[in-house]
Amino acid sequence: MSELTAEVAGTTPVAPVANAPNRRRFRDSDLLWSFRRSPVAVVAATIAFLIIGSALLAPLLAPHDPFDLASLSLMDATDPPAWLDGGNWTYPLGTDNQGRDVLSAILYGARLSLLVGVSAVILALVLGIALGLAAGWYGGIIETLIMRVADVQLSFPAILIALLIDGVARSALPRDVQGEIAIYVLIAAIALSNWVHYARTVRGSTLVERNKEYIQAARVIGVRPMRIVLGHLLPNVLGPVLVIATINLALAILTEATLSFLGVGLPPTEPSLGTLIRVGNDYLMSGDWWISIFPGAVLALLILSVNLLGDWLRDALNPKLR
Amino acid sequence: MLSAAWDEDMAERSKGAILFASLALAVLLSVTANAKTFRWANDGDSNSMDPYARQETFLLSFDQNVYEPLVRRSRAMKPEPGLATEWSRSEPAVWRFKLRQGVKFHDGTPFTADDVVFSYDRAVHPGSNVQTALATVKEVRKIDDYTVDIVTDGPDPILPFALPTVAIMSKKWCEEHNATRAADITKGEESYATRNANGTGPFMLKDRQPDVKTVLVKNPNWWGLKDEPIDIDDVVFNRIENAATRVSALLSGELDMIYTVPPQDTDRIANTAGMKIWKTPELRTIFLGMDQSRDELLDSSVKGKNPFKDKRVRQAFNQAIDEDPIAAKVMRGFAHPTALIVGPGVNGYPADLDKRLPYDVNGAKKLLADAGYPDGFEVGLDCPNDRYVNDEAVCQASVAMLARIGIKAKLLAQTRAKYFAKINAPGYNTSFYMLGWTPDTYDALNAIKALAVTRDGKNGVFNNGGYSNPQVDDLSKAIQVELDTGKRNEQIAQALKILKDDFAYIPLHQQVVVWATRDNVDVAQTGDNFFQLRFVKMK
Amino acid sequence: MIAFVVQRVIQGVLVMLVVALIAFALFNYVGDPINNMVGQDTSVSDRARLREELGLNDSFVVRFARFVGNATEGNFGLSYQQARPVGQIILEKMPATLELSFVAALLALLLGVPMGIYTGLHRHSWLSQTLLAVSLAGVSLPTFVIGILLILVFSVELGWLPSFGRGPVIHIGWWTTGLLSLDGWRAIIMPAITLALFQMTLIMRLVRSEMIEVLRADYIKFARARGLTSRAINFGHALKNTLVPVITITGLQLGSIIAFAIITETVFQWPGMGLMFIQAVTFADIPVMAAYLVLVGFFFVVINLVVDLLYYVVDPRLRLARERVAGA
Amino acid sequence: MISGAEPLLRVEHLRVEVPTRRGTLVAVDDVSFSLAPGEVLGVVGESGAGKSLTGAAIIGLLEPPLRIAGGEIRLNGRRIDNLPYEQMRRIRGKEIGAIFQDPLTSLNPLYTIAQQLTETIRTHLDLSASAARERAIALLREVGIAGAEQRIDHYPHQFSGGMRQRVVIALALAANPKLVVADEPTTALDVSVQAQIIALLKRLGREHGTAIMLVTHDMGVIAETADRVAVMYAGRLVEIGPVQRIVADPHHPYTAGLMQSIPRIGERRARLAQIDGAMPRLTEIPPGCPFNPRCPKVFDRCRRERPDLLPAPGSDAACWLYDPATPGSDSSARQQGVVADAR
Repeated sequence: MSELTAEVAGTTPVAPVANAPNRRRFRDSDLLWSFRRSPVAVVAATIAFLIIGSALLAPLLAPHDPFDLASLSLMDATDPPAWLDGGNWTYPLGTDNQGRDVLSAILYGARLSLLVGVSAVILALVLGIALGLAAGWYGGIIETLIMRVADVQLSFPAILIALLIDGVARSALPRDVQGEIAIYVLIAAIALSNWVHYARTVRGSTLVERNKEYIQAARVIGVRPMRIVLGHLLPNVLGPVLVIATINLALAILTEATLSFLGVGLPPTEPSLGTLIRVGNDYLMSGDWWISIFPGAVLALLILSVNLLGDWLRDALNPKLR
Repeated sequence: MLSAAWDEDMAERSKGAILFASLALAVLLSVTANAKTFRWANDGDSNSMDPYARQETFLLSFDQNVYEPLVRRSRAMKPEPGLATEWSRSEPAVWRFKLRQGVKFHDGTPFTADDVVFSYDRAVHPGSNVQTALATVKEVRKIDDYTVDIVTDGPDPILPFALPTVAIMSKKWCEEHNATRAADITKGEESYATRNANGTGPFMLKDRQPDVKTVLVKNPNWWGLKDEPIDIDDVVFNRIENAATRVSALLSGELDMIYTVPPQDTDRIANTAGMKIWKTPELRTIFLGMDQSRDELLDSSVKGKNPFKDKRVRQAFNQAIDEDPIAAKVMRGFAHPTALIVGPGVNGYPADLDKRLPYDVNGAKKLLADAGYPDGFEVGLDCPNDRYVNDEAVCQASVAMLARIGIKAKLLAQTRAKYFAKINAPGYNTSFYMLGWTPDTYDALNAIKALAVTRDGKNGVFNNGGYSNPQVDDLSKAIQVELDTGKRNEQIAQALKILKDDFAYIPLHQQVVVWATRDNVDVAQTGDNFFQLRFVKMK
Repeated sequence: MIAFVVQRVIQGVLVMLVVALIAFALFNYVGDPINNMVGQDTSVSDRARLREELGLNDSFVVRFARFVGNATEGNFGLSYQQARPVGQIILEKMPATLELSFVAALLALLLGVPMGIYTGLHRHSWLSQTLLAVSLAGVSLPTFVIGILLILVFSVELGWLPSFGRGPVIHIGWWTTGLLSLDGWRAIIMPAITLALFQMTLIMRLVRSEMIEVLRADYIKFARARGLTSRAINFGHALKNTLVPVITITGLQLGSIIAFAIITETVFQWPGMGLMFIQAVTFADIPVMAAYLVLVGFFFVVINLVVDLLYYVVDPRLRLARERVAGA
Repeated sequence: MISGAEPLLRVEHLRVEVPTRRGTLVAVDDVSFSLAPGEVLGVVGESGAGKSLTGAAIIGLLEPPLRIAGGEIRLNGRRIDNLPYEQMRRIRGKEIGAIFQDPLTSLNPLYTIAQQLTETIRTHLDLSASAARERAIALLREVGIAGAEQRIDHYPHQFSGGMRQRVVIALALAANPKLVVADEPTTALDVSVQAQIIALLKRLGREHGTAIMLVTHDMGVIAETADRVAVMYAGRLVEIGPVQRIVADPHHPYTAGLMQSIPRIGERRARLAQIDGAMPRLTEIPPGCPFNPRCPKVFDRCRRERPDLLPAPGSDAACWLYDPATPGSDSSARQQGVVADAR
């Protein structure tokens, strides 16, 4: 049936110039086409775009600057959202326990959370895939070494790793620089505690793919191993990794909040989305639900859309799933 | 005193002690159907049933339902007769105690002076953490079976104030179970007394799952039953560390009482049918401290000098922080603004001094300008985020207020183990910090000696800012030995006034003890957060 | 095969040693337990003496060596907080965590795999789309919020389930179990759901992704061409090939349940090792933390070994290769 | 065309379409042919000519969005192109067997050969497990696998490519189907094994009276195996007839071109003939005869009207050369010309 795929694929218009039977398809046009056709992807994309966009434009969109402490008025603390009694439109979604406008705090906080979450996931992905491929491809001592490092790594929850890195960083660096490194410590800590999932998954898939024909064929015709691994092997092991990556984004953002609790994360006066939720939790019982629920909802929507987009992208990109 | 008849009856039964205990339990179990079980929860747990394991409020409070000190505290937090019926100072440095007769330990062993001598000896040896309560005690002498003399190193007018911390244990029981020493972690020895108990108190230990659940049963032979009948039969204590879960457990009817209650949840509990909120000012005072010892602050933009050494800067800080909105909004009204480092209920508290300087942003800015910091400066503020009520939130509020006078305070909020490691001895590694203090002896001297006296390793241990004022040091020594209470209180007031005028600290507020119960429950709530089960009534 | 297992056990011990070494390097930064242990008025010198006697001033290598020395005799020292042997505390707390993790893992598998299969088979049905979206909610809401919401609904409002604790437990030797009583099960439902939600979503999506890929394979097309029933194809041929790669990923995920248990146990006051660990961190109770980390390290080594063994048992291609190598 | 008795398989005006962004494309256009019991029909053409799709349509395994848009497929006189899934499923394997190209991926790696064989047998034949196993072992022996008794419990990866294809054939014949659609059965095998598989197919066809629709682009295999040949180009049937006639005397210029490209023993020729240009994409099929851009004998009518299958001596060809109305249409003479001046 391989001929079938060729036939159907052949239907995609090839650039008029290249009339030769050139199998190079216009991926983007294909992508765009399947994107428009799936409503879920469109809705997810708009939500994600809205949240990420408004987070990046926080300084322009936010009615207040939650990080400018002088502007906070404690007397307005825990005001309910505007449409409820006791609320007013200067604070559309109400205020938190410090008098910070929840809407503005969400925008600024989302920016921080995205910065930390996304970079941590990317770092973890790169690290995990590299080590996973190395382990799966070379096997033997290298595989054992990497897998045992992974075991060691797994037994340390992110919290402890953060404490270690933070401690080392704080003692190694002069005091004034320490403020800036908080973000990098966070990203490193979260990434270091997550790369193992990717590494093991990639290794598992590499073991399976490694002895498949198309890899052996590439080997036979003398393609350089690195080229094989990255060019041929990687795309085929990306499936499950993408699944884990999109889900771990949520985990990364929430881990940042737990680390902030330990005094390792971002300063409490500049709360991230995760910290807003954590602090808000103390008010869930007291009826000031909006302090935690709105940021939680935004985070949930963000993760939802990112994951749905991830699903669609993985299906669209995977030629076998055409 | 107890009637003679009651004594003979006890004497016969003492032989089958273990049999007796199980018999009592069997009786109770069969009667459980309509027996009153009081179920309650706290965020902490008594880390050990050994009353000397740690000098920490909850452990002392919980264990003293099973064990009793010679001198206990009344509902008004004043010393009252416990296992000692009366005491007097036979010589300036000797206190004589008359012991209560006819008292039995839970296993039936009679209580005598030997137990007191043994207990005070055990309390000052390694493994015990309550030795500071007996810091001034030189020797404990048994005069006869029911009289004991305590000799102090120099006159100690407030020894009875310190004794409620040290409960009395049974010498025989400890020797039988080789628990003559509290568990000494450095030696790695475990002690039988950690998980088992044999006190003289109103309740007996029935089942102990550390950090999970502990069940106490009423002691049917408690010496105090006649004067103070105990309404409840057994007590089930659960540890629930998470505030939201703890409040839910109360609202769902699984518990009859909980504390601590987060201030922000009190409205919801109060408005729920069948629930009641109890509150009273706590002896704990929360304040901000400033490093006045170093020539250059560890964590500040100011180089070459220490701004906090300038009184005007300290005053500016004092007047820039408006305690009223903090008390009203952050603490939801559960805080009593204060200008001193001790609050009402503490012995020697001078109420007239307790007026804060007015909140004055412009005045503060002017002071800063006069001191040479027209556009303020940067300083690192250290705070705990899980030690005092809404501690991180109070810090954030203060940082926001300081920002209005140009002070850029970088807040570092950490969990308590890391926090205290940073700001406490030996390093005192902080420039600007939050601290809370409850005087163990309920006497102002304890606060002054710990917080304001010049640091010398023994005193001023928690003077993390390194405040040093010879006048205060002299006053502290005088108060230590002053026998005349009137004169002593005057000296305390004088010391506190110096601290206030010198702005040694930035006092914020006394916390308010908040408990929550079902409305059919009546409890005795005191400012020291000491919860005595014997006062609990359940309709 | 035996040689393989022995080799892995040796590696496991090595891993635990490394874990302990790193743990002690870490303990310089977890704060100072002394302040929590002694009374407020203890003098600075007494505090210094206690710190010296506890060996907190030694270099972490020395403390590591001492820890390993004692550990080999089964002595993990006393907990700073409870002044009780750490070994005893862990034995008390372990059953709670293992039972909770087991029930959560079961839940995650029993729900995750079938849902994964369904959404894999019927990719475009509306039920699949809703399942995919709803399951994501489980992942994106923080464990803490999910826990509290469950308590609010089922304990406070409806009063059906206890809001905290493990319910009555039955002692079997040193093991305590809550699974033999109705109240025990009522207590475990909510924590298990909270813990399982994240894993279930992950397992479902992995099974779905793998199932979709397998359904495109030639042997499935050939099976259809042979007129086999849909059931035989989907749940025989397709499912078996789907589960092989999923096993390793799931094995790993279930391992991380133990790490996840920390937050769930805190919310539901579940008396397990996770809660013990968090209390140890906030108290800087070093012996407890060290023992916990080494134990979790041991768990992961075992889980990874089991997963790798399972891999060979399930996939004949690897099994026969292994035997031939072993045999040759 | 072997006339007379109702053919085993009759395909009339089969039309397979696929909706794409650029409108619906016709992958198989108005194909009609029939297959008698025991007969081997070769279906040949370049890849993309629609031969595999025709096979898939017959088995009823067209994967969406491909669908049968017109025409009928009859097996033993009964229409099978519009049956509900369950009824079609019962036919597959029982009455129509299938053999795919790549033996390495056709067998489930996690099932033993025994499991896969007995499963298929018991799906269609009412046999007990042991009887099914007996039959499976017999099948394996029949397809030439030595030591079938032991090897039946092995896994696919323990067999060579050729042996696996034998197992695939055994599977295809498991329920004794009357028709087998083999889609490029030998393409993935090396030449020596190819010959064995071809010989095996022919033998089984004869012994079981199984008709075989052999889809391939290898004219050599067709010449050796098929009784009749159908040549497809751009989704259409351009010529169909007995293999000797087609090989010796191809009528349709495209068939002639194909014949030129087969190396023959004993023939000395520097370069094999090649047909210039490429088969048009489904989206760019020219009007008239689809082959006209590459056809050496093209004339204006070819570019305008689409030729139907016209009877030509010995075989039918869809080419205006054989339309009696075409002036000087001496089909045979013209045909000679085609062969001579093909480059």
